[in-house]
Amino acid sequence: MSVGIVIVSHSARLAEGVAELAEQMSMGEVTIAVAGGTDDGSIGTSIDKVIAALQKASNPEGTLVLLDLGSAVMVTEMALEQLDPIERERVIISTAPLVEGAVLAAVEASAGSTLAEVAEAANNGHEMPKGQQA
Amino acid sequence: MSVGIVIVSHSARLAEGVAELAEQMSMGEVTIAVAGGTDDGSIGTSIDKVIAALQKASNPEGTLVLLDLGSAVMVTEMALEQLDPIERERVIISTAPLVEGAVLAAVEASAGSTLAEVAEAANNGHEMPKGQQA
Amino acid sequence: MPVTHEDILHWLQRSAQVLHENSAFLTELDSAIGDADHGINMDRGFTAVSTKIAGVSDADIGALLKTVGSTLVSTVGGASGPLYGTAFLRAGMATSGKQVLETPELIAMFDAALEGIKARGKAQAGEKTMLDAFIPAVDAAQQAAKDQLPVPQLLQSMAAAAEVGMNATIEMIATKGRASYLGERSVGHQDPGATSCWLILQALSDTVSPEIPHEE
Amino acid sequence: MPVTHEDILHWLQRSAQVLHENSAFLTELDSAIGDADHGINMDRGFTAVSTKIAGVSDADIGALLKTVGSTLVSTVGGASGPLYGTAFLRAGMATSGKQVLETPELIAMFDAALEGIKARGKAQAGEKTMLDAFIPAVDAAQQAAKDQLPVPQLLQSMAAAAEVGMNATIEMIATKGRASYLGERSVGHQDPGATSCWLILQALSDTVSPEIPHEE
Ligand SMILES: Nc1ncnc2c1ncn2[C@@H]1O[C@H](COP(=O)(O)OP(=O)(O)O)[C@@H](O)[C@H]1O
Ligand SMILES: Nc1ncnc2c1ncn2[C@@H]1O[C@H](COP(=O)(O)OP(=O)(O)O)[C@@H](O)[C@H]1O
Ligand SMILES: [Mg+2]
Ligand SMILES: [Mg+2]
Ligand SMILES: [Mg+2]
Ligand SMILES: [Mg+2]
Repeated sequence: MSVGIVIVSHSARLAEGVAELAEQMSMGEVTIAVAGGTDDGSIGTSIDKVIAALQKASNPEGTLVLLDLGSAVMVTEMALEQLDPIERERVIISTAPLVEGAVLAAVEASAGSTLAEVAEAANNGHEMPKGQQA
Repeated sequence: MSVGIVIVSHSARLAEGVAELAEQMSMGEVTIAVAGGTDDGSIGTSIDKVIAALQKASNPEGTLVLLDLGSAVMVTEMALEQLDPIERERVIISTAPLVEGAVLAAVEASAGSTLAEVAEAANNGHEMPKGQQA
Repeated sequence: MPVTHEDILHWLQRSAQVLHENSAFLTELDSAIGDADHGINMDRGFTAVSTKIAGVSDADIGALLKTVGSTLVSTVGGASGPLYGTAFLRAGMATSGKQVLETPELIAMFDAALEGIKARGKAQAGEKTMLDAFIPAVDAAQQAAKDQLPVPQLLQSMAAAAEVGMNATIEMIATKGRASYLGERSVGHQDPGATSCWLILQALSDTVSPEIPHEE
Repeated sequence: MPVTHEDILHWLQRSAQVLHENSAFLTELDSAIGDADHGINMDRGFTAVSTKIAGVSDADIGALLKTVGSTLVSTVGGASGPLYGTAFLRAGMATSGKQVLETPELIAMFDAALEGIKARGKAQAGEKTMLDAFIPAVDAAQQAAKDQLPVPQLLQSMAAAAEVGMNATIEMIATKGRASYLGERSVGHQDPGATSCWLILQALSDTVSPEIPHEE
């Protein structure tokens, strides 16, 4: 089993797009669950979607949660409080940039790395070369 | 007129999701054009879509292009080479993280800031507070 | 004259109504420094609350407030969901099993709600958030309790302090939430969350105040 | 025996065929260190090239190669699109107006293509990319020219050098493109772009080599 990934976004399309990009790099070896948009499909977050995504991605190796904006932290934390403590212990909320972090996390997780390693890989998303220095 | 924004992504859904999130913060005051996916709808980039998005977002104040992954730089540069030099001069390819950078760029552009200011605001996306330190 | 379970029900229904009426206004405030949804979010949340509590007959205030909290968390969809949700959940814990709230219970309830918002949002006074209405309101309630004012006056002074605090957000620079993305440009705009906070506290005061007749 | 416009047409059609046949293989290589689409990308690009050049009768090699370049840029959809696209565009510029290519024109064409890939991708030798097949191939062509080998042998030595270079990518750490996301884990896998580069150069050698009969 490899570390699971959860994408929390205010936009359903954004969450799905990030997952499809990350999945290209992990070849189905990593569970990437999404929680995008509100229950009624508008822009925002849904605790029920976050809980469902955490459950879907849950596994003994742990789960890395990536977020689009800072305000998604609160709903994610509330969702975590609803998991049983053993589950909650093995979840890290990433501070990485969403897209770049998700792609690097998917690569790292597919290699069978630990949660700490996957979280660190996601943070390398800040240094992903783009633009002129690529 | 405010600085335009172009979102280049390998995923159409991702590009649209980023635009919808950023548009929430700029209230229609900023043109946010997307170039997501290949011409046949698969995951990848399309020079024609990038050119069309650059043209749509083109304006005298300039345009900031945000990318999902480093490999999108090349297609964006080739698209820029097809614009006439005056247009090309006022485009910056951002090194910012896509989602976080787009949201901050949209906020900055909607305030009527210069291209340099919008590009700088996008780069603050690296420091967007998330996770525990939020 | 304590606050009864019925008062709380009336307050919640009145809040739902007031937030519905002010939905466009709150959204307009949020459009200046946020993403133009605070009115929509609060209206959606309190409409769900209103439906949820319509059939509640059990007189446990704590249980009622916990239901409100979890409903808001589930339905609001914005930052204000976990924040108000936590506030009501904590308020419910602080009033667990209570059928009426005297001044000490009210103070304990507001303290718990305030601590909940602080813990959830990790913000403090002066960051241009709902806390800038709620902190002075809770301070005013404590002062009123010390001065042994009756409950209606205590709630009136809370609402008045919330309003002053809300107006003070206009001059503040946002350093939490979406408005912080605007940096100094957030100055000159009233915080939507502080405004909804005042509306909710004003609704409570109006509900229990004998001077103002209830409409429900 | 120079390379003619017809040879170039045959080469491009053969490349399209070879890339089509090796599409699954290239994609499998890309699945190990990339996003599993290099075969799909190259097949899509060269299928479009094949259609586009089917009706070309004008004998200008430069114009033909430029068409190939812009077609690849428009259709490949991956990093290899701008890279091969630029290579063919630059090759077309270097052979502008030419109807046949003697050794000096071939060398100029390959040099231009190589500079194009370097300029576009800002990579250099040893970064586990198509350059690690193409740089030694161009070196081999230059050596063959210096040794005054005939064109078929020159192209054979290019293809052979590309193959050696392609195999050498297995031990390299990727520092450009998606494979760089894997860091040291990219070691042990053959680079898909170096492989398609070898296939294309082998197709050129096979096309002009008198020993091997054409199928088209
Ligand atoms: N960390 C925080 N602590 C306290 N209040 C906050 C915090 N973040 C945001 N708020 C409040 O939430 C309000 C915005 O709510 P809303 O518009 O519903 O959410 P969102 O910003 O997700 O769209 C702000 O006006 C502010 O009062
Ligand atoms: N900057 C670069 N310079 C040269 N070649 C590169 C560069 N980036 C990627 N490549 C080549 O492109 C190949 C991948 O092509 P492809 O799979 O079609 O694109 P993508 O990575 O966008 O999916 C790699 O195997 C490598 O040879
Ligand atoms: Mg809002
Ligand atoms: Mg919102
Ligand atoms: Mg690929
Ligand atoms: Mg690709």
